[in-house]
Amino acid sequence: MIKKILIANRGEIALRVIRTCQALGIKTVAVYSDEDYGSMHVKKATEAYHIGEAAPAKSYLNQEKIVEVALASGADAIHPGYGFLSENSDFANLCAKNKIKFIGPSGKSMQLCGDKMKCKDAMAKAKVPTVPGSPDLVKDSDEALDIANKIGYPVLLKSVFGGGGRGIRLVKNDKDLKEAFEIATGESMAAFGKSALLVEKFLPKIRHIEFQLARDKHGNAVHIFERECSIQRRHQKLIEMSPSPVVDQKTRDKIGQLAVNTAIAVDYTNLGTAEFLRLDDGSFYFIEINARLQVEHPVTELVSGLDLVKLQIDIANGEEIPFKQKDLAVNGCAIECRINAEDTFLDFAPSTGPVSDVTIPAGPGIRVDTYLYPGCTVSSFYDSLMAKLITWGQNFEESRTRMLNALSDFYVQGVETSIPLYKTILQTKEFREGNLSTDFLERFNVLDKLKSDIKKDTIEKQDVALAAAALYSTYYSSRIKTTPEISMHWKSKLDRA
Amino acid sequence: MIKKILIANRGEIALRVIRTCQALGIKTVAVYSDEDYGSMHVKKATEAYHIGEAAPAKSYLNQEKIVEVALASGADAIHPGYGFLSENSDFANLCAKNKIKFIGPSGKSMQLCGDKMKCKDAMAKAKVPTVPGSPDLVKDSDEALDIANKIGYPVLLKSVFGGGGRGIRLVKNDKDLKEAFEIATGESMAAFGKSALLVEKFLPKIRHIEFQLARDKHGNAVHIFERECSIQRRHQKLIEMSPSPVVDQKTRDKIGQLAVNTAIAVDYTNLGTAEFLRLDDGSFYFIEINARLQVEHPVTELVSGLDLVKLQIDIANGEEIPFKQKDLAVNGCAIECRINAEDTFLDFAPSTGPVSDVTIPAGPGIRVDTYLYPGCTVSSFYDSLMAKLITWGQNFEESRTRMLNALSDFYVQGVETSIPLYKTILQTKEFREGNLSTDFLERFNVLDKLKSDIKKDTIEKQDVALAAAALYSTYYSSRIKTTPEISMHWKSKLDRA
Amino acid sequence: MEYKIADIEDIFNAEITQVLGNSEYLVKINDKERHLRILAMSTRGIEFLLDQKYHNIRYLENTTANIKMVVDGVQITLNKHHKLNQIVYKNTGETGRDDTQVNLRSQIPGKVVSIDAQEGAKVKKGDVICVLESMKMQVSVKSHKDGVVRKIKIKKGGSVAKNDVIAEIE
Amino acid sequence: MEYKIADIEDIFNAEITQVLGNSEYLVKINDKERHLRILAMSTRGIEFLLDQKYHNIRYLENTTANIKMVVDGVQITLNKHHKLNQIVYKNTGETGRDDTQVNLRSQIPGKVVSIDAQEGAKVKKGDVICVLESMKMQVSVKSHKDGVVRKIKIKKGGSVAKNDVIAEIE
Repeated sequence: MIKKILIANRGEIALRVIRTCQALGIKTVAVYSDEDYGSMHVKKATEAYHIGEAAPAKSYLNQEKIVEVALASGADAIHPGYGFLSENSDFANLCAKNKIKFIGPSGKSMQLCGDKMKCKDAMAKAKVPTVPGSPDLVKDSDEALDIANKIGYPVLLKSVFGGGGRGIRLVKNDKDLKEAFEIATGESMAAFGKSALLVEKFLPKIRHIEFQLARDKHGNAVHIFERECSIQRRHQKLIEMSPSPVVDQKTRDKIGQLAVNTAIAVDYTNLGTAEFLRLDDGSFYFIEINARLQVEHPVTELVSGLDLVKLQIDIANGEEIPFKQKDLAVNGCAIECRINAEDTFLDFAPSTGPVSDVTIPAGPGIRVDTYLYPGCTVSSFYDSLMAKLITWGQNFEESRTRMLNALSDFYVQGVETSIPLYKTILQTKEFREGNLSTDFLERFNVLDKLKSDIKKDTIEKQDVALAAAALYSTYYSSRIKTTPEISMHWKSKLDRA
Repeated sequence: MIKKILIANRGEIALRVIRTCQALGIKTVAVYSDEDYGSMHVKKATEAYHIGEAAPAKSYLNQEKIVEVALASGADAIHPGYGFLSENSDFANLCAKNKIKFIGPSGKSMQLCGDKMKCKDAMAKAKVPTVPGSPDLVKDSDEALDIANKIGYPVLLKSVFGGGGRGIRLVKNDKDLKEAFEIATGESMAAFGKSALLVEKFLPKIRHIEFQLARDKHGNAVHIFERECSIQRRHQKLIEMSPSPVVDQKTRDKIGQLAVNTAIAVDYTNLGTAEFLRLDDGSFYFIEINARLQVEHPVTELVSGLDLVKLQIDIANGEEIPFKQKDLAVNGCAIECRINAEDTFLDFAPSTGPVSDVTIPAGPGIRVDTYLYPGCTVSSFYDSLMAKLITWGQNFEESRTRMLNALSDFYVQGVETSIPLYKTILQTKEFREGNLSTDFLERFNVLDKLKSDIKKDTIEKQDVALAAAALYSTYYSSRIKTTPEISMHWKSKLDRA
Repeated sequence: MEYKIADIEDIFNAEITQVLGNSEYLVKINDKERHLRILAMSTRGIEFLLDQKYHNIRYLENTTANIKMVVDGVQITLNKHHKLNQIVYKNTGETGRDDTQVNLRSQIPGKVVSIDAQEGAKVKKGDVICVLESMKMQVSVKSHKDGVVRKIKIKKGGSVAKNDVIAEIE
Repeated sequence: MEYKIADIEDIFNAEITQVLGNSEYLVKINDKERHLRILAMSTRGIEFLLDQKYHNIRYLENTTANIKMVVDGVQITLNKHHKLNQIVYKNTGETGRDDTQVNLRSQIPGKVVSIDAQEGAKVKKGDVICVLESMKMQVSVKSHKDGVVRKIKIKKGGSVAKNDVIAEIE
């Protein structure tokens, strides 16, 4: 039985894990970098150890140091959170070598999940549909043509040396494919000395729908419904929800079973997520397994009533999952907005610095997972996720309305946030109707809508601003005082400079 | 359709009503006394009107003024909250006369609920068991003896002129009863010129269990499970939960149906609560209907997923209850602790004044309904309920553990609170086992346990306190400064005096 | 006092017209009288009821030119000196000055952002001679008469004090 | 420095023994050395790690006699002058004073809580003559020698200054 867990992470997810440990009476060990002295996870853990400099490579990615702290503090397990070392099979193996339980899948399974081609191969054997395309590298343009004709145009010609959109060509017919193949091969030979190209079907308008998985060491496996994560920017999820507006119970049962099969196919244990693309025709294609707890796991918690971190710990302890698939039913609707420190109008560039004031919304159906507190700092060394605002409602509309109200109550002073963007998105007709896709922001010109919303807000509040200014001018010039306890200090950047 | 609601209340319940109105797009009108300028309900409502002096009689109980504000602001409905005018049938009638919807039962039904003897009579007709005793005033000692022998000793001899424990005599046999009757009659004649005595069965160890009711204007009626409210002090509820540890589904169905019958018996509409006493032998006795939203309604919301204030508004709008009894099922377990501003060791005397600092717990499964914010004031003019801390869990134990953690995170500076008492109660073996009764605090010497818990806490924290003191002494005497940004100002009552 | 709000074209007017006591005021906003009751003031900002409606204002920045505030969660920048251009012109080029006067003087201190006239050029009264940045605003200094620019006495990027000669115009 | 904690009988010892820099200290608590790292300090209190464990201290009150604080939610009062009795005795009755000295003087200012010896009574060295309240503590003033109380120079409820004569003892 796990009695003490080192959390090899920071920010909201470290706090999330601590919260469950507290509820279970499990001790926690926090680790922190130079940047995180004053961070909440240091304060909330049973113990906290300094592990190095601000740069992740010198602290949160320092495998040896983290294992050293785990051993020194007597932790018998490590929870990796998400990001950092969470999907690093070497680290999972290092933990195993030091007889520390790694709360996640085995290193072997994790490695298989991380290797796209091997994973695709395993899925083919398990009869899980993946995005149609070449089963392996294509050796020449004839093979590419052959495959393209089999799966149908348009197709993507992808270099395995690419990544993040680079080295990908959209091709619409045989002639273009032939030409593109020559150019891509030439480029690749010049740059890498070898060519490695894949053909994959181009999917024009897609939804990102994923299934929460759990599988224990005894082979029991369930899915805990889907999450729709189609609202994205630059392939980063912004808003997630469960259930998906396009998944009915029949689809849930069918694709959920497929998702369970993916876990079995790679001998996956603990919690994971099977990600799928869904086309408008209702077809689903498996993309990958995320071998860890997801950022968006709270939406699943709110509609299932489960504590997923507890489930992770139970499975790591070798226990059986304490329920069957048939015991699970979706209760209401949950939506999550990732409150990022970023400037929407600067191409979502990170916005960092000290946060002098914070108001965190609260109330029925509102959950906030965050590391923010007044006086904290949003560091430039780590990711821009400051908080996750999650609302639950009996149905989508109740959840959405609660989210809109909660977004209005959420205030972070000192950094730019994605809050205004979410208010605009949630109010669009398309979002309300569940008309989602990964290109939602571009397809519906959401940034233009945001600009106009901001102007509308300004106009709505102009009289109030003017009253505040008039009050200020009067106070400042004549210093009217009505009651002695009222005092006012005017902040001014000039004064402080 | 109601478009604008005046909330004839203050504090957390005013905020609770505003929250639902915001979610439904209904405008809200707050009213406030001299004492409540800076109160949260003034800030959160769409509009706020000053209605008078701090004393309730001059503001929150001023029926004419409140109706005047409702008419002036264009509110088409009034929500009374609990307390104040919520069970005042004159006020309900005044609203009706001014064509303002009163969100609650009709004045007539409310009056019937408030008249104990008439209500008991109605229940007898509806075959709802009430506490055994005389159906009306007893005319002489012979009648009293007759009834006592029918219901069995011990019995209580009650004067209807008493109240709050006064004028009640515990009697164990015929001889005592005869004597007591003479004395009580004599006393009553001397004090009031007439005698009015009742005989009621004495129930030694009781649980307080109540059922949430809803009945619409079309006659549809449901119960929304029970709440166990046995943890009390001086007949005031402290901790409530749903479900009750002693109510299984069969009992819930049976007593729930009885509860529905009570609503029908008095032609009750809107939300209400049927209160019962339960004996250790499993028998239930109806006591009264609370003709309003209860303080403890959130526990029912958390296990049912319903928004009870929304349901109140829907029913007031003349809509049908949008579900049937069979659609409802208890989901998990919810516990509520009433965070009162009171000194447990001063016989729960109110503790009022400015609250300079507040930390409100948050996280999964935690809900806090409160008017507190740093810098607010707990007024001596109103009741001592500052906050309701409600936790949800998949089962009682998860809910209890979450409550314990949340209580530890809850901090209110400036007034004494009932938080330490709740920590002690929740940790007792008896509470964990569900061994509850209205005399829980006395029966298990909880205040002694609290004292010893406080001493234990002090011992556990002594080293930390000493370290803090040492740090202080060093700073104070030699003013060591390690980094320029660290500065410390020592608060001292002497300095401030 | 008049204000301009960033992103909105109009010019707005707001002033306190009456102090009613008990933290209450009458405020005239764009010629409409409104009732205002202050609930709380702190170093961070102010909370008040405007015509019975609650508002929370956080002041972020206050300079001689701007007030930057967050009104009920909406960030708004009020420009306090939208008429500075006019005022400056009034005191230099527009009126009152003798046409025989050669020196064009700056009525405000500032940094020279641009020089918009060249020595030897013909200018008309009101033509922009240079632009100064002052109090975080850009202010044009305009010619006080028709004439020929004899000499530019300032440098781009340099500073001018109040009453410094900008140019000699004959 | 030594402390007494309200409701606990023992006397405790705590002092900073080394300043390690980088907000780190060694603190000796009851003869055990502990590592302390300050995370934050403010007007409200202090946050630190003591042997890797986080604690949040809010200071409520600080007088010359007591520190009242909330340690991780637990209210604790530390008495800073638990040895005042001894100190005062040391300076009055216990040592150093000449037995021929008649006047028993108070070494501290305070309010007279009780008078515990009567005029004409025989007292022994160390017997309590009166109790003063000083710095929110009760402090006994004890006889500096064996003898007879000739005169009590104070009144119950009255104030005494430092060096005031409490009693004449011969």
